[in-house]
Amino acid sequence: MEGIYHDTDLEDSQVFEDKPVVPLGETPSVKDFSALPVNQALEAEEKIRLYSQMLRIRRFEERSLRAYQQGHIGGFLHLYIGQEAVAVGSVSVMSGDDHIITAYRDHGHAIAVGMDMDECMAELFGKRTGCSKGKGGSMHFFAPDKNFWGGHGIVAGQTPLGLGIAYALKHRKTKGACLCFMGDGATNQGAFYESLNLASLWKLPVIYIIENNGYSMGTAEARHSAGEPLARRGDAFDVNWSVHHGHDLYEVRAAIKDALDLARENSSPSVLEIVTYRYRGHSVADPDQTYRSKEEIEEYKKNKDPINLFRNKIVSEGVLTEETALQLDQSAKDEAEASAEFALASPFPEISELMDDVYWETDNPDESLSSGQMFFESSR
Amino acid sequence: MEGIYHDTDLEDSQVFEDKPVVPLGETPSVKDFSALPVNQALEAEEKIRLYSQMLRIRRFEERSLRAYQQGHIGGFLHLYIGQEAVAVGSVSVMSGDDHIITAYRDHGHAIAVGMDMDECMAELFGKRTGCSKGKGGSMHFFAPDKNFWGGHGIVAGQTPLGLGIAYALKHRKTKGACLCFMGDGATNQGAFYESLNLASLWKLPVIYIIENNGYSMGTAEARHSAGEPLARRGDAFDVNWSVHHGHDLYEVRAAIKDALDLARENSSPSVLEIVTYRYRGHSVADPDQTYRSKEEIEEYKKNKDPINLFRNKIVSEGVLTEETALQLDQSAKDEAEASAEFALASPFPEISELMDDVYWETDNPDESLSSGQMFFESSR
Amino acid sequence: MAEITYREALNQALSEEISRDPNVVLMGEEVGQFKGSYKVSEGLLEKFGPEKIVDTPISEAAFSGLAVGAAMMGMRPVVEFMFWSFCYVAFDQIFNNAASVRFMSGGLIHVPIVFRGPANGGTNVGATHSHTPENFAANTPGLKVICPSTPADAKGMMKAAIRDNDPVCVMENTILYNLKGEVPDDDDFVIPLGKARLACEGSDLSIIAHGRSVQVALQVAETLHDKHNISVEVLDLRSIRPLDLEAILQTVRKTNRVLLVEENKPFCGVDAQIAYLIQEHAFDHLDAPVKRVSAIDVPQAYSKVLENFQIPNHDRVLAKAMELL
Amino acid sequence: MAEITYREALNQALSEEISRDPNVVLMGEEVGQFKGSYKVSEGLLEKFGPEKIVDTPISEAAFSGLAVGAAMMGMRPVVEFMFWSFCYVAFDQIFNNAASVRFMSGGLIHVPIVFRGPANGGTNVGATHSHTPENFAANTPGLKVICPSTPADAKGMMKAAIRDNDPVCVMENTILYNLKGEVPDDDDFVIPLGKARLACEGSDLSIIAHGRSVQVALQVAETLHDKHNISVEVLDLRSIRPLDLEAILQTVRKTNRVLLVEENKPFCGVDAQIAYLIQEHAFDHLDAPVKRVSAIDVPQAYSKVLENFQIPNHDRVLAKAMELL
Ligand SMILES: Cc1ncc(C[n+]2csc(CCOP(=O)(O)OP(=O)(O)O)c2C)c(N)n1
Ligand SMILES: Cc1ncc(C[n+]2csc(CCOP(=O)(O)OP(=O)(O)O)c2C)c(N)n1
Ligand SMILES: [Mg+2]
Ligand SMILES: [Mg+2]
Repeated sequence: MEGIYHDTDLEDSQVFEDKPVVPLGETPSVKDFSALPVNQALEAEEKIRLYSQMLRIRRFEERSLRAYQQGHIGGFLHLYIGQEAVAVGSVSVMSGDDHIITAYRDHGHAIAVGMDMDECMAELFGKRTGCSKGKGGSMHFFAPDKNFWGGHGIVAGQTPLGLGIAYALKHRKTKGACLCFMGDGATNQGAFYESLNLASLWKLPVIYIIENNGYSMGTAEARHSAGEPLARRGDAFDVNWSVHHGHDLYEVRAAIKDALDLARENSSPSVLEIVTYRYRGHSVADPDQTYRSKEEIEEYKKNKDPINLFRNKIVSEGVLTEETALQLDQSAKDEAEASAEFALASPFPEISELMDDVYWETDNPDESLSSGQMFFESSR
Repeated sequence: MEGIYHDTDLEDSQVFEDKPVVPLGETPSVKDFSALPVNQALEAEEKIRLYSQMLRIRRFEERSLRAYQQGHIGGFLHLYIGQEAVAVGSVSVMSGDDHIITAYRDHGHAIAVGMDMDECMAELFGKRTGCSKGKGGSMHFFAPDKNFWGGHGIVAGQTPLGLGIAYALKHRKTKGACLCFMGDGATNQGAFYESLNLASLWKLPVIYIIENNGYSMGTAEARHSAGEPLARRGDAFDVNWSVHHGHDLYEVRAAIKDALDLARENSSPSVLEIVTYRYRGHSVADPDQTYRSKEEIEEYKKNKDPINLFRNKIVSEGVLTEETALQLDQSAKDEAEASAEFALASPFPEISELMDDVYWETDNPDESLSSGQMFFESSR
Repeated sequence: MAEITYREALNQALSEEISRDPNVVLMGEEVGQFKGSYKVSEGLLEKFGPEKIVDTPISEAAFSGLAVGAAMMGMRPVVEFMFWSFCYVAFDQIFNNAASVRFMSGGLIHVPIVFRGPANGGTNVGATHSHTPENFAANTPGLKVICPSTPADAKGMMKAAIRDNDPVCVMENTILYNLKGEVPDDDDFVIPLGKARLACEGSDLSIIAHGRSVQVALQVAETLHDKHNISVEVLDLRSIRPLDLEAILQTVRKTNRVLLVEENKPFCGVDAQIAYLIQEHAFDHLDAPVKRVSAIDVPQAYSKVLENFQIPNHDRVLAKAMELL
Repeated sequence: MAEITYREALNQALSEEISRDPNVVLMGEEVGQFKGSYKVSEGLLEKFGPEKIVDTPISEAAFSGLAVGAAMMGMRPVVEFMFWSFCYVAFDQIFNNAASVRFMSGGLIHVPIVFRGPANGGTNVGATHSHTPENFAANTPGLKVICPSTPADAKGMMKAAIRDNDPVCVMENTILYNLKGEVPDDDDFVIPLGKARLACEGSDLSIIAHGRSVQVALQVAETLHDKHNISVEVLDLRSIRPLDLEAILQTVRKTNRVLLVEENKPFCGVDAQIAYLIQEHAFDHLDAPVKRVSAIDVPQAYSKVLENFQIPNHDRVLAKAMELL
C-alpha cells in the first residue's frame, strides 16, 4: 500500500514521503490545481460562492470574537480563522449522499454546509434560537438536515462516530461517504486507530481528514507526535493516505474529490492530512504567548492566507473584480453583524426547557414505551 | 525508518515485508539461529535448563487443566501450551535490570521468570499460599521481586503499564528495558497506539512483543486486523519493528536480544511480532469447534512444536541425551503433580483477609496518614 | 408459553427484533461465528448472515462509537460487550456520545441503541471482569438502564430496549443465563421499561433488589417464611432508570421495613439512591432505618470462598434481614 | 501565613513535593511550556525542567497508564487531567489498573499516584467537559477521592495526596482557582485525608457539602442567618473516601436536620451515599428526611442561564433549606 492514491490526478509533488509538512515560511506549492477537471468544472458563479463562503466564515468568527470579548459568549470559543479553505473546499465537492462530522472547532464546517449565521451566533450566545437551542454551544453545532453531524468536544471522540455514519451508508447501500475531520493532536487518541482498523477491515467509506494546523493547543506537532507525516498512520492498516496543502482551495477540492470517488466507488477509506494554520490562540482563552512567535503567524498570513490566495487566483482568472470582492466582504460583515444583533435580541431558553431534549421519550410522551421516574432532580 | 533493525545480526530472511506470517503447515524456517553469538554463548547446562523450563511450563499447565476439570479451579484458565519458546526464550536474554509484564495468558512468563509451581498452582486454586494470596487468579500472577509485573486481564491494558515501567527505568537512568507481551488481538485496542507514539516520542526502552498465535479468541487474524504484518503498526511512529518465528527458541533469543540491546543502548523502543500458536482453546471454557480445524492444530504440533524442535536440536548438538530428556520430563511432571498436591492441601484465605491488600494504608495502620472510614461494607 | 432459559429468551428477543426491523443489527466480539462467548447469539449468524450479526475486533471504543454514529443515522444497533466491565475502554463513547448527543443537539438527533452484556460477579473472574456499572449508567442523564432477573423479563425488556428510541444499557448476568422460566412466545411480548415487579408478596419486611440479587432475596424470603414465620415482600426493580418509585414507596408503606440488596459496590451504588428516595418520600412510614447488603467493598476477589462471601449471598442477606426485624 | 489563591496553593504543594521527593513528577497536557491550561503549574517547568514537568500528547489512556506503571516501580507521578471529564478516555487505566493492582497482586505492589484536575460545572463548557466523577471514583475500592474547597485545603490535602501510598483522585474546581485564602507556608503543612472541616457552626440545620458547593452553602447560611435568624452549620466533607462519618453524624445529632449539596448529578451521586449513611446511623436523630440539592438531572447545559440554574446555586439551596425548617 503506497502512501498516495494510485489513481490520483495529483502529482507526487504534493505527497511528501519524507518531509511532508511545508515548513512555515516556505513558498507555497506552485502547482496549479485549477487545471484539474474538478476545478475546471467550476462555473464563475460557483467560484465566487466559494470565495464568499470563506469570507463569511471569517467575518462570522471575527464578530463572534468581539461578542466574546463583550461578554455575550461564555465557555470555549475555538476559532477556525486561517483554515477556511479546508472546510469550504471539502464541502464543495460533497454530494447529497455524503455526510460530514467534525470536532469542537466547528464553525467553519457549519457555515460551509449551509447553516445560517443567525442560528450559529445565537447558539454561541446561548439563546433558544440557536441551532442547538443554546444547549450545545460553540463546540456542538449540528444540522442533520444538511448531513452535518456535529461538533464534538472530546478530542477524536468523533472518529468512531464518523465510522458509524459510513457504516450506516454502506449498510443501506447508499453510495455516499463520511468526511470525518480531526486535528493533528487528535491523532494521539487510541480510538482513531481502532477506527482505522475497522474502516479498512470492513471497507467503510469514511475519509479521515487531519487538519494539521501544526499545534495541539500549545504543543507543536514535533512535541506531540513521533513519525511524519501524520497521514502515514493509515499505512499499516492499508488505508490510503496522502498529504496536501490547506491554503489552496483548489488543492483541497482535488484531494477530497479523489478520496470521495474512492469511497463511493470501492467503499475505500482514506486518511488525508491537510496542512493548514490557525491564526488565533487555541481558544479565545489562550493568550498564545508561549509556543510560537508572532512572526510565524504573520508570515503565514502574508504568504498563505487561503482567502487572499483564492481571491488573487480568481481575480487573475477574471472571475472576480476587486469591486465585487469588496462588496462580498461588506455583505459578509453585515451578515455577521446582523447575526450578532439577532442573537442579542433572541430570548434565553426558559429554565423549564432544561429538561427537554434529553430523552426522545419524554419529548414524545404520547409514543412513550415506558413508565417510571426518569429524572431525579428536575427544574420543574 | 525500515521495518528491520539496521544493526541486526539477523538476516533479512526472518523479516517478512510482504507476507510475514508463515502459513501454518509450511516448513519452518531453515535458518540456523544456533550459530548466532547470543546462542553460541550458551553453555550446555543452560540449554538444558531452557529445555526444562519449557517442559515445566507445559507440564504445569497440563496439570492445571486437569485440576480445572476436577473442579479445583474456577473462572478463566488461559493456557500457553504451544507458545512456550516465546516466554522462555525472551526471559533467557533478560538482564537483572530488565523487566517484564504481560496479559492474562501469563503462566508461561511466570514460570520462565522463576516463580515456583507451588505458588502458581495455589493461586489457581484460590488458596492463600498463592502468589497473589488467591485474590488474583490465573490472569494475575505477579512477582515484582523477579521484575515480573503481572498478569493483566483487560486486553492491552498492560501496554501503557509497560511503557511506565520503561519510563521509570529511564527516569532513574537504569540501563534496562521492559518487555511488554501482548496478543495479536490486543493490537486492536487504542491504548497500544497511544503507547507506541509515546514510546517513540520520548524514546522509552519498551519492547512490545506481539505473540501472534493467529487468533483473538475465535477470530482469526484476517478477520480482526487489516494490514499485515501486525508489527508494521510500529512503522508510522518510527518504532523499529520485525517479525519472527516463535517455534524456534534460538530465533526468539536472537530477536529479543537485539531489541534489548537497542533499548539499553539508545533507549529505543521496538515492536516484535513473534508468530506462534496455541494448542488449546482460548480458555478452557472454549470448546474450540467453530473457528479452526483439528488438522491445523495437529499439523503445528507435528512440525513446529517448540519443545520438540528444541529437544531435537540439542540432542543433535550432543547436549542432551534421550535419557536425560525423559528424566527431565518426569521431574517436570512430578513437580507439577506436587504443586497440585500443595495447592489442594493449602488453606483457603480467611474471609477476614478479604479487606487486606486494598489500600497500602490500611495494611500499614501505624504509618497511616489519614483518618475516616475507608470501607463501606466490610467483612469484619 | 414455553419454559426456556434466560439465554434463550434473549436469543428470541434478538432474533424477533432483527426479523421485525431491518435497522436492527447485533455487533460485538465473537457474536457471530463463535455464537457469542455465552452463546446468547447462537444460530443468529446462520439465520441472518454477517450483515446483521457482526463480529468485531477487540475495539470496544471504536465499535461502540460506530454503533452510536449508525444510530444517529437511524439504525438500531445492539452492541454486545462480552462483559460490561469492558465498557471501561469505551466509556467516552457510551457516557458522552450516546448519552449527550440528543441534548447537545437541542433534540435534533436521537440515539436508538442498546448496549448489552453481562455485569455481575460470582464466577471467579476477578477484579477487572466483575464490574456492575448500572450505577454509573443510571448516574448519567441520557442513558437508561435495566437489569432483568428472569427469562420472561430478559425477553420482554430486551425487546422494549430495542424498540426504545433512547440508549438503553441492558445488564445481564452470566449466572442467570441458565435460569429457566415461562416465557410467552408472542412476537409482541414487550415489557415496558420502568415497571417494577412484585416477585413475592409479604407484610413484615420489604426486600428490594435487582438482577440476580432478586433470586437471592427470594431464597431469603423462603427461609424467613419457613424457619421464622416472617412474611417478606420482594420487589424486583427490573429497571433502574426509569425507576418505578411508586412501586417502591408502596411496598415501604406496606411493610415499613426495608432491606436493599444489590451486587454493586456500596459507595454510591444504586441502592444508595434508592435508600435516599425512600427516606425522602416515605420517612414517616419507616419503622427502622433502611439497610443494605451489597458487595463487600474491595475489588472483586478471585478465590471462590472470598467471592462467594463478597457478593450478597443468602446468609449475609438473611443476617441483615434479621437485624431489621 | 499568606493570602494566596487556590491555584497558587496547588502550585506551592506541587513545587514543594517535587523538591522534597525525587520520585515526584508532574505530567499532563500543557503542564509545562504552556504553564497548565489553568496555570496551576506556572513556573514549575523553569524550576524543575522537563524531566519533572512533562508535557504529554492528548493520550490520556497512555499517560495515565504510564504513570501507574511508573508508580508500581516506586515513582510518585502526579497526573493532571486538563478536565477530570477526560478520565472517560482513560477509565480502564484509573478504575482498573490504579485501583486494583494492589489487591490483585495480594499486596505485593502498591500504586502511589495522584490524578488531579478540575471537575466542575459552572463555566459553560457543556455536557462533555463538566463531569464530576467523584462518585465513580468513590464507588471504586482501591481509589481515594478528595475535593478541596479552600486554598489551605488545596495545598495541605494535595501534599497529603502526593505523600499517600495509594492512588488519590484530587478533584479541583476551575471556579475556585481564583479563590483567595490564608495558607500556611510551612513545608510540612499537610492536612490528613478523611477529616471533614466544620466550615461554620450552627444549631438549626446542617448543610453538608463538598467542593465549590461548600461556598454556596456558606452563602446560604449567611442569608438564613441575616434574613431569617436561622443558625446553619456547614460541614465541608473535604474527602469523600476516606469519609469522616463521625463528623457527619456529629452535626446531624446536633441539628437534627440535614441538607446535602453537591454538583454531582443526583442519581447515585455522593450525597445519595451520605444520605444513606445518615439515616442508617442517625435515624433517631432526624427530625425530617435528609434532603439534597444536586445538579439538575440532564446533561450539562451550555447556555449560562440554564447552567447557572442547573448547578446548585444560592437560591435553589436556600429554597430547599427552607423546606426543611
Ligand atoms: C480527550 C480530550 N483531551 C483533551 C481535551 C482538551 N483539548 C481540546 S482541543 C485540544 C487540542 C487539540 O488539538 P488538535 O487535535 O490539533 O486540534 P486543533 O485544536 O488544532 O483544531 C485539547 C488538548 C479534549 N477536549 N479531549
Ligand atoms: C478490553 C477487553 N475486551 C475483551 C476482552 C475479552 N478477551 C479476553 S482475551 C481476548 C482475546 C485476545 O486475543 P489475543 O490478544 O490475540 O491474545 P491471546 O488470547 O491469543 O493470547 C478477548 C476478546 C478483554 N479481556 N478485554
Ligand atoms: Mg491542531
Ligand atoms: Mg491471539
